[in-house]
Amino acid sequence: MDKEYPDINKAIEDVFDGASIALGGFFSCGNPVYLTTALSKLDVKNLIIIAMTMGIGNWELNELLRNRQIKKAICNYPFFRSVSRRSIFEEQLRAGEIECELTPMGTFIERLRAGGAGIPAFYTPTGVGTLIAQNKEVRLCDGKEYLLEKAIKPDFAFIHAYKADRTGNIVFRKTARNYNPEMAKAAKVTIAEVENIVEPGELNQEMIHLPGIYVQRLVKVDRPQIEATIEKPPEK
Amino acid sequence: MDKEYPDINKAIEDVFDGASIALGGFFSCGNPVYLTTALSKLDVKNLIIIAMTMGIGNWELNELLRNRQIKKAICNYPFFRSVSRRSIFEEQLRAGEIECELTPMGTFIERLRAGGAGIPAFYTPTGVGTLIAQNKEVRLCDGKEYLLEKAIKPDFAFIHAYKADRTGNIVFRKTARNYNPEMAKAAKVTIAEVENIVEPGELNQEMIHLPGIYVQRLVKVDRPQIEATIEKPPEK
Amino acid sequence: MGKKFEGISRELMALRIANEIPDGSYANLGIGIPTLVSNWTEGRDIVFETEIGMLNTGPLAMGGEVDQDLINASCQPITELPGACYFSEAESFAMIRGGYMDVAVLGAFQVSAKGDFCGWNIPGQRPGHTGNIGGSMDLAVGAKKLIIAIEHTMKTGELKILDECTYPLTAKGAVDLIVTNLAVIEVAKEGLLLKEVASGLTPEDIQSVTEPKLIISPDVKEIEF
Amino acid sequence: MGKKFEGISRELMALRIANEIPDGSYANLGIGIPTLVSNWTEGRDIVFETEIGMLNTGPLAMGGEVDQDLINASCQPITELPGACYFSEAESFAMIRGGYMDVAVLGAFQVSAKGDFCGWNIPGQRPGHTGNIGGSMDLAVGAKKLIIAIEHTMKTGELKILDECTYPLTAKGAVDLIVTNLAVIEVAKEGLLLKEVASGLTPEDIQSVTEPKLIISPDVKEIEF
Repeated sequence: MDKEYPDINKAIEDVFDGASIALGGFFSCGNPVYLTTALSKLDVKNLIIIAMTMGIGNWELNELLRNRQIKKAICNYPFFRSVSRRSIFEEQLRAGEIECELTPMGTFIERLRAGGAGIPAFYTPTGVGTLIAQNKEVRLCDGKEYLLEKAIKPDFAFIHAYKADRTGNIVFRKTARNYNPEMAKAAKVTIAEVENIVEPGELNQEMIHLPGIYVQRLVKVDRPQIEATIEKPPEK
Repeated sequence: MDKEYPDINKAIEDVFDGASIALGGFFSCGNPVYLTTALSKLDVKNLIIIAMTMGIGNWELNELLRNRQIKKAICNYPFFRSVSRRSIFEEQLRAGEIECELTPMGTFIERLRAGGAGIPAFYTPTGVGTLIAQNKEVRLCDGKEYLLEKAIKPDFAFIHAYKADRTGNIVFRKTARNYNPEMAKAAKVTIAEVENIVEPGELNQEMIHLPGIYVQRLVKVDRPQIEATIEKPPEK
Repeated sequence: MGKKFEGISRELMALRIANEIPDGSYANLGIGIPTLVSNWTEGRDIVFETEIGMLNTGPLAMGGEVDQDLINASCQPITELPGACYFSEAESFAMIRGGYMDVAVLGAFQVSAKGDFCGWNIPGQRPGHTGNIGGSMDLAVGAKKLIIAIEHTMKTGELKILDECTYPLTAKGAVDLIVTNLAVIEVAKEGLLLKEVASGLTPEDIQSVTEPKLIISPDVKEIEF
Repeated sequence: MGKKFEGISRELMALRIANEIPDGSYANLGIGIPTLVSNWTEGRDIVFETEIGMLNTGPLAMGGEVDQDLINASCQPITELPGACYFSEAESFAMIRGGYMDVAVLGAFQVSAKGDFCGWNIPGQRPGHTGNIGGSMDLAVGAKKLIIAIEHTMKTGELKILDECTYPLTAKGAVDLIVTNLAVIEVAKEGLLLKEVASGLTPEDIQSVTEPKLIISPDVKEIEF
């Protein structure tokens, strides 16, 4: 199984109007920057985007917002930290042009983990007694309250990885791992942009962070140059 | 944090009557053979043992059965494959001297995973319409039936590992990983018998299979000599 | 009780099943006849998973290759292929239950016309309602395609393909295809669809050792390898 | 509106909190004052976790140490200490929710006498009921001991320690200890227990800027470092 696609646009050409897409990355770290940019050049709309932030650190996502390609966001840290700064997403949300499903970080990633693991729903203590609990089932287990949370199963996951072999076994680097593995597991189709692609057998079999079974397509990319900040987008 | 105990008996001396203990290992592979043997020499009874098999491949467990230290087993593959062979566990079960909670392999390890992850219960498709569903809540999600399964949180986990650093970061070897990581995460106290103990910083930080936060005690052991079979116990 | 037919060997059953698995598939093989399937897949682009926590399993280990830390789910020492990777049991079953196994091949005691099957408990054999469930229930509900590999009848002549299973179930409505020493039968919405029969046998022969009324495929043919 | 007292600096608040974390602990520090705690733990046997997926985080990275693939949960480039390990976000929150964080230190907008607190949404500031929840709700319910580090009152003089929170909650009944620039207050079953006050202040001073009726510890003393 050689999963490499020579052309990044070919690798995402079946993304469709209304598709749900999970984008890996934690603030500036481990984002699928090339795939997100390629997506912004595709004529698809009404997307459901599942990502930690909405254009804070993962600056490429703002282009999707500018193009009005996004119908709904599922996220846990959508805004600039300072309330005095308004992102494109915040402006669109204030204008009622986009939906936001806010979910706590741990619940967010556990819902994706459940999606990949065939678990339709689970109970969690996170969010009990808060606005997050609105319209959710509460259950007592051993006298303590828990919320029912449902799996997320995106149509696509776009992830960024440090290394892969051609069969899709993937190794991440340091904290650039973050959301990427579980998003890949949850999605029907996972497309990975990868800094280094090697032959099967060249990776240490004991340190595969994401088994190849979860990855359908690979695209070789150059190592991006990223500034670790959520304060300002890079200058063009 | 130096978690090494010089004496294996010291490392398990607080195991108490009625304690629940998860034992890692898949048939003959990756069992905590030294810890299980040490446990069989301890004067504790009414134990709840959580393990894949009940003395099939993990032969040391039979000594706990002979000593009648076990009150209840939670397992997924309790018997010899051939129905013509009866294990000690099967004899005790027939005699009504021991309880057996049978749980499918995937549900078994997911219940432990939930126990470690603060998830009290989850829904799974496994076992719907079978005897496993007896007395369990069934829920429809998107028109499909799922069973509610509950977390397992043992008092102790005994695991076997290939390498650890003194702070408890652990690396397993090949398929000897199996149940060990999630049992360690689920248990209140995890005791690891380890073939090699090294200093912090000597393990590759990208290939820690079990972060040290989950491991409370380490005991250095020699590499055991094991025959991969579930047909016959080793000769003494 | 049905008649007794010889049909094809276990090895040829395995070959027939191997031909049923498309290139590019991820597959999991159960104990018994299913294990033999991998004898026929050399050079094919199929990746095998083992429940213990590994992808890209290689052939059984021989002599000096044996490593006590490398076994399959049947406790046999095995080898690894290029592209192999190891993971935990939780990951293994997340993968299985999550629908990533394109094909699972399992044995069974009984299979019903609705695709129910039983493989872990024959009443009376084990104390109470216990037995070795292992990973069978998870594989049954998780695999995209579930192939059951069985002798068409018991050695005693009792039928195994039934209107309703009489033993405790492994899963309901999970079976997609039944490959026996006598026939290849698809579990279709309308019932059991007889697609292939062993050399020298007729659809009527197969019906005589099968409880549910078979739908005979208009294209019914001899089992091909 | 309460009076205005100076109290101790943010750095000394961080020191006081560092002293509250026993050796042998695993801890997670939130954004703001909590981040400063690690400035006081050199040589201590405390392991810090960051939600992004790492144990044994080191100090902030300087100059050539900066690695774009190594940041903390506040998006600052950091370093790693011996014994560091990396893991996924799912693992990170399994750990947090599973009760493995001995101590979490978070900021807050408001804290109540019952240990409720709010830190993600001030009504009117963001559209609808949205805000940056991040990992705060999971840390709040998961940590064995939750310390809230805040200025005792808002810059405008409004009270932050209240009978009932008025903003949307982060968690109910989760707070164990409140460390402010003016006082150290334990959330006890009976109510808020004033244990330490900043140099030059009296328990009455603290009560004057605290809505709930404080229980004055018989051992009440000056904040010690």
